[in-house]
This record gives sequence, structure tokens and C-alpha cells, in this order.
Amino acid sequence: MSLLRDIITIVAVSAGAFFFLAGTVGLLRFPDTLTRLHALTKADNLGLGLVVLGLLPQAASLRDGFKLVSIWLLGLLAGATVSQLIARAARQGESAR
Amino acid sequence: MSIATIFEIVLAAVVLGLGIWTIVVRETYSATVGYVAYGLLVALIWVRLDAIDVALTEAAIGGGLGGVLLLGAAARLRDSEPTVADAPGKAVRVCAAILSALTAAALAGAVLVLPDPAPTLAPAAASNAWATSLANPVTNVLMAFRAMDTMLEKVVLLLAIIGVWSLTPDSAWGGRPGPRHQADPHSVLVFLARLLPPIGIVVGIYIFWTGANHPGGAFQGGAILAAMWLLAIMAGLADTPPVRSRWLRLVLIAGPGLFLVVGLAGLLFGAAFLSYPPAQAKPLILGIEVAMILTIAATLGLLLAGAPERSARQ
Amino acid sequence: MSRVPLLAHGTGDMVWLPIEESNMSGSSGTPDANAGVIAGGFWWSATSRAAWFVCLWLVLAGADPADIPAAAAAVAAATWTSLRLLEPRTARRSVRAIGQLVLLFLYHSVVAGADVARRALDPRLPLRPGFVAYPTRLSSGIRRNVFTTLTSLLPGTVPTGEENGQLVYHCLDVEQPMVAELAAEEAALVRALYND
Amino acid sequence: MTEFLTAAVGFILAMLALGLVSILRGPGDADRMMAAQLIGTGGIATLLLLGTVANLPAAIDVALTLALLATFASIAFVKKGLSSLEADGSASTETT
Repeated sequence: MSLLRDIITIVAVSAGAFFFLAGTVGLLRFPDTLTRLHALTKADNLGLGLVVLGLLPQAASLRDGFKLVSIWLLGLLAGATVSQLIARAARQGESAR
Repeated sequence: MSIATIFEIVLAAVVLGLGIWTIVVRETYSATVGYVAYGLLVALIWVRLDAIDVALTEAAIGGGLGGVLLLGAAARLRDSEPTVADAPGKAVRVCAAILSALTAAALAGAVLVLPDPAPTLAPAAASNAWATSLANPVTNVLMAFRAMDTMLEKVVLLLAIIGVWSLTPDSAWGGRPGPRHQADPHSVLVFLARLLPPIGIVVGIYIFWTGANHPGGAFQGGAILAAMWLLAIMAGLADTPPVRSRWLRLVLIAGPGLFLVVGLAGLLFGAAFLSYPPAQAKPLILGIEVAMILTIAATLGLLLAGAPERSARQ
Repeated sequence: MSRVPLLAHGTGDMVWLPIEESNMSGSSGTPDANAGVIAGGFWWSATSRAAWFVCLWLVLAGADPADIPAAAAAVAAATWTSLRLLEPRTARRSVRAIGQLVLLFLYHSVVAGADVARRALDPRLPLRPGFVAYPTRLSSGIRRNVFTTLTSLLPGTVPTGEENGQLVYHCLDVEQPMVAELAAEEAALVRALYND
Repeated sequence: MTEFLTAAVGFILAMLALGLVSILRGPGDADRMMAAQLIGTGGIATLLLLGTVANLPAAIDVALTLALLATFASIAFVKKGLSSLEADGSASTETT
């Protein structure tokens, strides 16, 4: 049982780390502000989600698990809001030019 | 070399690199962004050092209020930046470099000559926790063993707000701090400002309450509450209160005032100034902390809002 | 890099919608706030929101009788603030449709992340970024905010604002059927939350 | 498991550093503002992993605080700060 948990953790956290990698590569390679914003918010939020998913089997109690999920949800809300704020600023900066 | 050591080296390298970048970069705005990011990373270091209380403070101040304050200041400075572009002379630069090098050397020396093991009062603080029946040693130190320092810190907050208010022009005295913020009510900022503050209030009060036994406390909780208040203000959903409001002033002095009253009562009826009778230590400390979280939230919020700019009727 | 000229840029006349002067009345200025919220609806939403905040407290702090004063203060303050900032309104919600929305959202999120990751790691960097206008039927205000917030987390789309009543999305690949996907998402959202 | 999670923390931190390099290069303010968001998400993930590795449940509370306040730097960016009316008036970035 604990082996199964560890396998879930390893798979999910590795997948999460992969999305962090992809997000960073996107940040380095994508050509302009708006495309880089895609790389940042999309890959990062999924990365965080997978890390949380991977840590759930290691959580000491059900409450700790819910807490992790709440943090992920707050992170999603923050990411979604920030991406819209920056996107709007970037588009208007572009059209002003 | 263990994996944990490698992790620590990576963390230290990132923080150092970001710090150097913040100093080297020429533009105020970029330096500010770098500094905000630096503050968030320093929170990671505090966690690594098992100083969770400090990490919480760093996250709450550096992540919320500090960023708002510094970025606002940078935006203000940016307009005047070309006029102050005249660089300091060579002599000033050399002196600054020498001074910085000396300070760094002194700090490094102090760390290197520390006796091993370093002198610590931690076991004494931990073994006397029974006196207050609070399990968080940091709260014990702040509220009982070194209560004088903490009380004076709150007085400093009060002095800071007086300092900011003293910049008020006569015409606006008694009025509301800062501009009246207006935002398109359909914008995503207003949407966030409708959703987040209630959640933040629950989290802030939780961080405050858990401070009795776990890392947390009135300052961290108060900083979170202040951030939520500022969010509503920035979205135009709330306004700052006029500074002549009696309620506001009562809240501002509630924390240090109650602290002082309890301290004097200790002098009159107990052993010394700020000594708590053991049986009532916990309720007394909690009472002071409740007053304090209100004071801290109001003070931090008003410090960021700035000096009064509008008459109260506006 | 090609940019599809779907939209005329640079409408200089930004409109500031002033908020009414009543302090702290969070609901002012939202035209879709239901005019007549019946008293029963108010108490119902106050209770349900308080229940959510109780759940949040229990998740954060756990269930300990000694916490009751702090929990009560937190829930009361949060509920009061929430009712002030976000006016209660009546709309029929369906638990099943919310479940479907969550599943659709999670599915799209994974596809989104995989798609962005593939493009980032592909040596040829297959990007065709550009703007796409999406005509939404949702009333502006909270509903539209919820929709843009949801879709900003989805495959290759970032909402960048509104123009002429249409939502303007920036896409990583304008040749993908973005509008259809957004429409599917909107339909799921309407079924879940705003079925009135 | 501890070794694996520690390695994951180190990896995510390294990604964070690389991302920072590319973001702080600019050229615009909007690019730089993404730095705060990047550190927010990466920092939350790091703290959650660290809390599990080092068995520090309170690290989760730090992550919670970061998640709650992650938006603030960006809001300050679009509002151009709290203080001056002029700056506020020019912040047309969040009108529609």
C-alpha cells in the first residue's frame, strides 16, 4: 500500500516537474510577452496541480489533503487573474506603440 | 554531498544572483521587481532554517504589502528619474565601495568567530513555556519573555503613522488618505476584490489564532488582513476612513494601549512591569493579541494609503 | 510571426465607469445585480456562504472546541464582507452540471498544459500567435469575469480584454478551433451556474 | 522518498532560476512582472515539497500565505501603486 502511494507520488511529482521545465523552456524560447505569458501560466498551474496531486498520498490526514487542494485552487485563481491583468496591460502597451 | 546540500547551494546561488542583479540593474522599476522576487525567495530560506514564523512574516509583508509599496514608489520615481540622472562622483563611489566592503567583512567576521555551539537561550525559552501555557516559543518570547520590546515595536508603528500623517497639507487634515480609487466595475481586478477578501479574512484570523501554538501570530495575520483591505480599496470597493474618525484612532491605539494597561497592572498588583499572573497569562496574552491584530491591520493599511489628500466629505 | 488582423487596435477612448459614491457598497455599478433579491434568498445565500467559510476554517485549523471563538469571529467577518462585496443573487445551480464543468475544465487543463509544453519543447517552435474575437452571450460583469478566469487557464488562450462587446483572446495557434472550444466551455458554465 | 522529493525541489528551484533569467531580461515591464508570478507558483510548489520532506507542517501555511498574496505585485503593477492620483489616472491598463 505504501509502495503504491510512493509510486503515485513519484509519477505525479515528476510530471509536475516536467511542466515546470516546459514552462521555463517556453519562457526562454517564446518570442514576445503574450506568448511567454501562455508558457508561464499554463504550464505552471498544471505543474503546481501535479505536485499537489503527488503530495496528496503523503499527507498525514484528510484535512492536510484538503489544505493542499485549497492552496492549489488559490494558486489557480491568482494565476488566472494575473495572466488577465498582464495580458491586458501588454496588449494595450502594444496598441499604444 | 547529500541532495539536501545541493538544494541549499542552488537556493543560496539563486538568492545571491537575484540580489546582485537587483543592485546592478540601473532602472528603479526593474530593481524593485527584482527585490520583491528576492523577498519571496528569502521566505524559502527561512523555512529551510526552520524559522517558519519569520518566513510567514516575509511572505505576508514581502508578497503583499511590500510589493505594493515599493512598486508604487518606483512608479512615482520613474517620472522624475531623468532629472536625477547625474551620477555621483568617483570619490563618492570609492567611499561607498569601501564602506560596503568593510560592512560585509565585519558581518563575515562576526559569523566566523561565533563559538561552536553558538550561545542560545532557546532551551530556556522552551523549558519555561509552562508559565504561559502557549506552545509556540516565538509567541512566548514576543509576548512574555521580551514583552517590552514587542510593546515598543507597536509604539513604533504608531509613531510611523503619525509621521506619515504629519505630511498632510492643512487643507486635507482630518480627511481621507490616498486617492479615491476608481476601477471599471467589470474588470478582473474588481472581480478578484469581490472574491478574495472573505477568504483572506478567514486565513488571516487562522494565521493569527494558530500563533498561540504553531508558527503564526498577530503581525502575520494583521498583514494579511491589511492586504485584503487594500485590495478592496484599490478596486474602488471600499474607501479609506477619514483620519479624524474617533473609531479609527481608537483602533490604532488599542493594541499598544491595552499592552500598556496590562503592563502597568502587573506593576501594581504583580511582580513587575509586564508580568502576567501565571493563571491568567494565556487569556491576557490572547486579549492583547486580539487588540493588536486590529491595530496592526489598520496601521499597515493606513501606512500604505499614505497621508490624507481629500477632505472627509469627498 | 503572423498576427491575424481580426481586430482594429488602439481604440483610444477608454471609458471610466465611475462607481457610485456610497462607501463600501460593493454591488454598486454591477448592472446585472438582480434588482429584487427577496429576503429569503438573502438569508439562504448568507447561510450557504457561512457554511463554506466554516468548511475553510475546518480545513485550515481542524476541529478543536477551543477554536470556537476565533472560528466564529472569522466566519462572521468573512460572511459579512462577502455579502457586502458580492451581492447575493438567485440563479439555479445544478450539482451535476458543476461536476461536468469541473471534469471538462480538468480535461482541458491537461490538454492545455501538454499542448503548450509540446510547442515549447518542439525544436521548430510551431507557433502561430494572434488575436481572436469571441462573441459571448454572457452578460458583462461577474459572469463574464468567471468565464474569462476559467478560460484563461485553458489551452493556448489568454483573454486580453473586451472590444465592441466581444472578448479578445490571444492564442498561441490561431488555426486551432478556439471559438468552438470556448463556446463549449461557455455552454458548460451556463448549464452549471447560470441556468436561469 | 525523501531523496526523490528533495531532488524535485532542487529541480523546480533550478527551473525557477532559469525562468527568472529570461523574464528579468525584459524588455518590457510586463515581462518583469511575470517574475513575481513565476516565483509565486514555483515558491508554493517548493514550500509544499519542503514541508513534506522536512516534516514541517507549518511550511504549508507559508505556501497558503504566498498563494493568497501572489496577485498583489501584479495588481500594484497595473495600478501603478497606491499613492498618486496622476499615476492612477494614467493607469488605463485595466479599463475595458
